[in-house]
Amino acid sequence: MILIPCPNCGPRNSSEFTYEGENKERPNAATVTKAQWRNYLYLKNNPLGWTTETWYHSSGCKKFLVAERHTMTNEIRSTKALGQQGGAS
Amino acid sequence: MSGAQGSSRGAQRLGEVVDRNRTITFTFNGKKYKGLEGDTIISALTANGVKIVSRSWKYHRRRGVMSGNYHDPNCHFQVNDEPNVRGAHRRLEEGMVVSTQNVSPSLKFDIGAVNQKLSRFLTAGFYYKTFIKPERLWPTYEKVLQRFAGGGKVAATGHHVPADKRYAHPDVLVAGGGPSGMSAALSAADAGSNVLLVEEEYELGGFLRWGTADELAVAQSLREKVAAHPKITTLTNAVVAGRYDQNWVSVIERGLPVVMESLIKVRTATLVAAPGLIERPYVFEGNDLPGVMLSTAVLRLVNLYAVKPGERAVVFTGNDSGIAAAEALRGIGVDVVQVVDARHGGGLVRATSSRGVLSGVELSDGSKVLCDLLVVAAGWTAPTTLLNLSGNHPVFDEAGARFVPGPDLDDTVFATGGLVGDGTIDEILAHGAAVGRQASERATNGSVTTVAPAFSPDPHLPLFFGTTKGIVDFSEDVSSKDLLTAAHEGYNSVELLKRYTTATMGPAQGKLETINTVAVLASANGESIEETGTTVWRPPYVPITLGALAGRSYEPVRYSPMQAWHESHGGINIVAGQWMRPEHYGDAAKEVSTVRSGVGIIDVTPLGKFELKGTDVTKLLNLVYVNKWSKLEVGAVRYGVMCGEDGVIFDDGVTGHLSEDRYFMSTTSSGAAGVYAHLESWLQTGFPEWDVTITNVTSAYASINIAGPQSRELLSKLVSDVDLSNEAFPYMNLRTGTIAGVPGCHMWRIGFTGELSFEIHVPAGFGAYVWETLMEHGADFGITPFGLEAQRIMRLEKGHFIVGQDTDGVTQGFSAGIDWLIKLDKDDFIGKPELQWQHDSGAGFRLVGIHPNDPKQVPTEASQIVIDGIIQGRITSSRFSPTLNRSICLGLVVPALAVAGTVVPIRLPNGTIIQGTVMEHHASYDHEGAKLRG
Amino acid sequence: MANPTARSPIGVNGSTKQLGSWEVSDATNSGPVTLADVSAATKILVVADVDSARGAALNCAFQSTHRIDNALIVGAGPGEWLVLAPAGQTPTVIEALPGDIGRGDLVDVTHGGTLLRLTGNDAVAVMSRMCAINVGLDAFADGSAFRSSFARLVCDVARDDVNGVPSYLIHADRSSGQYLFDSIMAVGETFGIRVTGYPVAGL
Amino acid sequence: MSRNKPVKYSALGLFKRGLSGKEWPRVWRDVDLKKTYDVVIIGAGVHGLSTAYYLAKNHGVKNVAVVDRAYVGGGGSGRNTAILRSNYLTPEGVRFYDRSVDLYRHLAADLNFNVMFAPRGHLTLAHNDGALRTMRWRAEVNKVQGIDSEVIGPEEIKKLVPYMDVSDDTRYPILGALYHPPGGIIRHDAVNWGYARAADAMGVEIHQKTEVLGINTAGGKVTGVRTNRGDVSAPIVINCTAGWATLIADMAGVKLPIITHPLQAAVTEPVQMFLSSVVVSGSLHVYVSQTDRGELVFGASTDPYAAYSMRSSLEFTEELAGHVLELMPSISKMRVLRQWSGLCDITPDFSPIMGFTEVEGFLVDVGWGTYGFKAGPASGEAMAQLAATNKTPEIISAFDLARFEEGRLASERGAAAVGH
Repeated sequence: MILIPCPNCGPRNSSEFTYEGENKERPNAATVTKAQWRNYLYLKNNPLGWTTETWYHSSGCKKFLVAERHTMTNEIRSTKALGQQGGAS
Repeated sequence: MSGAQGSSRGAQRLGEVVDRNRTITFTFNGKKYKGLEGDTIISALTANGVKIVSRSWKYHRRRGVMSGNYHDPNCHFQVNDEPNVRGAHRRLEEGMVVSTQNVSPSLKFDIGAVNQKLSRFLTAGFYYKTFIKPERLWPTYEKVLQRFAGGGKVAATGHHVPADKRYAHPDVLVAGGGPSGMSAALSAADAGSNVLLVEEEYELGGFLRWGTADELAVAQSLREKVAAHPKITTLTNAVVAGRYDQNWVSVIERGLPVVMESLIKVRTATLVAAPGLIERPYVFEGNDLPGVMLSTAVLRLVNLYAVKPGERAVVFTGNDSGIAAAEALRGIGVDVVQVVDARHGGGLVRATSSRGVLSGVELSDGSKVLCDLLVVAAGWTAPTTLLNLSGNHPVFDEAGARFVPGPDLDDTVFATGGLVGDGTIDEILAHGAAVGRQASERATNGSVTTVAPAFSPDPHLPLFFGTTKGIVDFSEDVSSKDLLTAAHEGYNSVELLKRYTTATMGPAQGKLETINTVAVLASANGESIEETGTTVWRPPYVPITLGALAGRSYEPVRYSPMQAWHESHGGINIVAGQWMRPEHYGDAAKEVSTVRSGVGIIDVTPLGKFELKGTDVTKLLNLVYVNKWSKLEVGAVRYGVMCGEDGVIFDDGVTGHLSEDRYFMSTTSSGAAGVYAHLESWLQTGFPEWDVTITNVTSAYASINIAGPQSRELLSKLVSDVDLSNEAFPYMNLRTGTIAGVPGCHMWRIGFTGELSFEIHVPAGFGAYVWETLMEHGADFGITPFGLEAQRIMRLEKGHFIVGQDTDGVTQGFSAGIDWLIKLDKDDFIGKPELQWQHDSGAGFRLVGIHPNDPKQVPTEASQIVIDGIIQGRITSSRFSPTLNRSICLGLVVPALAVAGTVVPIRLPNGTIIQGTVMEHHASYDHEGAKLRG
Repeated sequence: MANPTARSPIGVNGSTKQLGSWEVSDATNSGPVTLADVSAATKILVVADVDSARGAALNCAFQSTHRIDNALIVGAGPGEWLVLAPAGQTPTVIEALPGDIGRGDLVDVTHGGTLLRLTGNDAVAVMSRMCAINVGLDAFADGSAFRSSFARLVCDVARDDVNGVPSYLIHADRSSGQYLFDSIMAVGETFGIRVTGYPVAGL
Repeated sequence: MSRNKPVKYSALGLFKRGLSGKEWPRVWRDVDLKKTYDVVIIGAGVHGLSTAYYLAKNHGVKNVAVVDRAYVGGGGSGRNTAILRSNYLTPEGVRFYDRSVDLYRHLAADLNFNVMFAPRGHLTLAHNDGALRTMRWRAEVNKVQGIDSEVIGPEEIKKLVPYMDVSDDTRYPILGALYHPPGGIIRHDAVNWGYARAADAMGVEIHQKTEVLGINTAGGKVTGVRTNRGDVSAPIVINCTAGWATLIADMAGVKLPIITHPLQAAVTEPVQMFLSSVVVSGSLHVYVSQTDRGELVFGASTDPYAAYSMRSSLEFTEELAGHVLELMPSISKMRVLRQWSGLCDITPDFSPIMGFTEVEGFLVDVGWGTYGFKAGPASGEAMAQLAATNKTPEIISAFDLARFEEGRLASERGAAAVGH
């Protein structure tokens, strides 16, 4: 059970969170091409190593947060509340 | 034969754990025996002179006590209704019914033993090379192989007694209560940490328990200190079974009242692994004969239970443990005829048998010695499991002839005791104490200053296998010959060898056999053990019952405030996600006709309900719905559909405008949680500057739909502060007022049934009261409660689709017949590009109304529309309509068929093809909506 | 028309009394650990920026509790407070809440929630079987609160001792109230848990 | 180059060698890596090995190297729960997996290696009306394609699985099941070894402990691979990896719509046989079968977050135990012996990606999610045909990489939650 340091609640079990994965920037819907849009929909980074991803603390503060996690060791080196400066680690 | 020869209990021993005043009666294979309180099954059987306790897995060879601890693969029994009980660990209980597993018909005469004669043919992986042809016979061969499957029996009936799991949060968790573990626990606790100390045996002490008088005294002193320390919690007969990410540790507590064992989930700041050492077997011919025992098995039997494991013993040893065993045997009156010390050049060639049990040994000097007990002390395995599970890779210590923890240890995990090194008791205690302090420091302030004293394995002879072939994996009956053959065939890496021969894959999970497996492979490959490497230890450290892992079931159930009423009025429940809902109250068709002609009420509490407040709510609505929301007046409600960014429909519902900056949104019952997260996601990650606050009020309101031509009349009996007339309160509007004296109720003029209807949302505490009042006042109208089935029929008559039934995971907006709703001229909304492209291409199925040409035929939902062998659509909903007296359907079809009047072939589950006609409208009933607007 | 009666999501087994419009249990059991259904209590959800006038005036940090008169304010989320008060006091409580509503909201969720009070020296043992948060007496002191998974429901939990005895208020969605109650009773069985009635103090 | 002399496996052979004590020859050779091959296949799992086998057997392309950074069958092919079935939801899926089951059925004879194919019957339980409707949907699609698949009720389920609690007073009552008699289990390692041995016998080289470090391209064409044992040139390189598929594709500059998720499994101690069918419950996220050795093998859905970590988790065994006991409460005293994890490549539509990429000669056979093992023979056959003919076989045309950009998703999504 990964321990995720929620910037609001403190360290909590990952079972309290919903994994959202990589949060990609939404293309401008008015001008987007099919290729760009489907890249946005389907092509996510899948790195072996550190990754930046979004989690939703659905059983806690109900806030979304951004975590840096290592996909091999599951170590989390930082978390940050969305829209906030700094963060817990 | 079982070979019972009367009691072999010796005189009282200093450290014995049995109570000689308390006799326990049990049966073994139907025969009655007596043991003492504190005995394990195995110590009691040994005390009764029983030497053969089981048959091996593949060759059904006779087996006796080998390692004499929990891991002993020869000591698995069926005990009452419990399979695979570890007889060398499990204590006797009065009336226990113990039997041998995996024998047919009996332990004494086991026909499976014929496999021994065939062993030269049944080499590793033999089944891969045969039973290939004819193919149709393999299932028959398979059944024969299955008959040799090992293990006990589970009964078909019986229930799971929930064992409560619990959570613990110590600063330091110490796995292992031997001298190093106790020492670590004491020093960590002295340093101020809360310590949880877990010991697998029934009492603390580790190997000291079967040691000398001095060792026993040390153990006793440590035990007393541990017991007296307020910061140490001790669990015995418990085991640390696994270590997972960030020191999430599973501990199994056994021997509890009512339940067998339970799970403790521990989040510990630091973990100290102090599991001690496991004695490893030695590979030689006859090494699995009953009467061949490891030195620690002998030490336990003699010193803890005062049992004589034989009469005439030979000891083969490469270390002091064998010497200690010889000493113990002499002390209890066993004739130790020879001690063969490998350190002084002694060697063991083979063990010989008579009547299936050990009768003598052949030594490397050519001598043959008669004996009924051969004690083997060939060395140790460090069970590095917990460290492996922490990411550590063990390395082979050439001098000590065992794998030891590698240098890459997680900085919150520590190791001490035999896992790390050998030494005097003082050295062990000193190392344990230093590591305990380190663990406490790391737990408290993150950095470690204490330096642990040097501690490493003593030199040990590499005694893995001798000059003859023998059993390597006792659980799986894999011999060193099997391993050599497999390696020769090319299964010559440790992982391939393991999979091909199944060595290390049985119940002992490598604790006894991995090192010897690796040693044999290394010799076959002409490599060193280091080069060959070892297999990965996987959790759990010891097997855990499904019952303990499952624990108590926490599956939340949700009820509406009217649930008690439904249950007492014939409501038949169905499970709808977490909700329990009445499907009907006896006759759904009758419920339909009552609603169509009079009035009925349905409990729709599970509908998702949210209050949205703020100045930017319309922005949010315009973003998440495919239609427009800017001009929704206060008091009006509107239907909306939500799609994902892929254009696929994921929810629909109605949202109303309560007051200037306040809206009330409803969603599908199953979609509520998803919609809430979806809205929050867009608000928090996309538009944090928007002023919108969402409150989930799904359960705050009991929701009741009052449907039928007489619904207005009924409601008006209970409402005085809202004008319910069609002029004052038209269709698709909402009002807030008092119902049956309950203020703050929302009333909506909407409905799923197609009738004039009012959906009321009542503060939930009053839900049952209002429902009862409606039933009471509706009696004059012949009111009926109706369930989901009646609603499904009526919504199908009305042609309303259900998201997830009439749409699926790829149904985009324009496939559902909501072209009128999707506003591509809006600036933007979620999924707009995909919907634009779907609109342009016309791709995807289309939802249509279908009437079977034979009005009595109701095609099963999911019946396929097949033309020229190609699937062109399917029926998504179908019912017999009591209102229209005919069958009606909705279906998804390819665009070419989505033309009114098209006749489509529908393939029923039994293969029959019936014809159906595509209709002009989804609705078969009042498609113009005159009734619901009335 | 008769006066409407409001009912808790948890069925009452035994005699009841009327408390305002609510029907509540009047049992007076005691034991090493007791469970009381206080779902009739007033519950107000306040959402506001922590730095806003209202946020400051509530004077209650996230994950702690604070009493104003007979209301218990629970710092339930960042910028989110759950105000608990005796049954039937909704208008008074709302009136008494300091600070103006700015951005944010104030919703009466009295009917949306179930509220249980678990009290006794063994209560912590029951709690530690139902949630992964460290509820040790030192780790989770009187006046603390958290929101987490409890019996696999999302619950707000506040420690609110009664006469020096550990006591916990557990708030969950109303529809799961019966499930939550039954789950606590099942776990509490080995500790001799008893059901007691709506507390005289009103919360 | 020494050709491995094939020796036929048979009961008679076993008997003769048992008597004579003569050793069997090696299953596959251990040879030096050459500088050039016609085809290099990355990944010695069932996909890579079967592709190599069918390249040699069906197309005479034998100058093939299968390279793997570890050992034969060490990835998903050796970590899955070895369940076979063809009762998928989409016509394309049904057709494809049916071909695979058909090849599996005759694989022992084809490879002269007993892979222990056991058509035990496969049950997918439905605990609510929505799930039951999906089962019916699958059954009807299956039947149109000629697949033996039908929805059955609780009484029939009880007959097939006497230990199942089919009473209606459980939390998740069993309303029915999709019954697929040809579904079953197989010995996964044997499939890998059998393919490896048979491919080797035809001249294919299998290179274990050979890690691909880079993929060489020139002018939009693949030219070979760089490995820890040196560079190899080849006009065709096939990515048959699972877990690392995106990392390998990245080396060729090809982006794949794949996220790697761990998938865990567990096995119990053996008990006497009591469960002949394969049982799956999508709602309860668990599947279970009993091996010939008497162990129960369990699986569940993939871990909820992306990772390359093959660590096990406690919550996996907790959840699965809870759910298994919902189905079969009487087995609560059985013990979980071991748990492990493998990696799954999840695509947006839960369907694989097979075929060409924008880099000429760089082919992919990836994105198998949790279905990879079931597909082994059919994908190998199709990929071999594609590599040998430079044309996409019809049976896999729905699974091309271009479909994502073109918006032609093949959707197994409806039934994919836990579709084993």
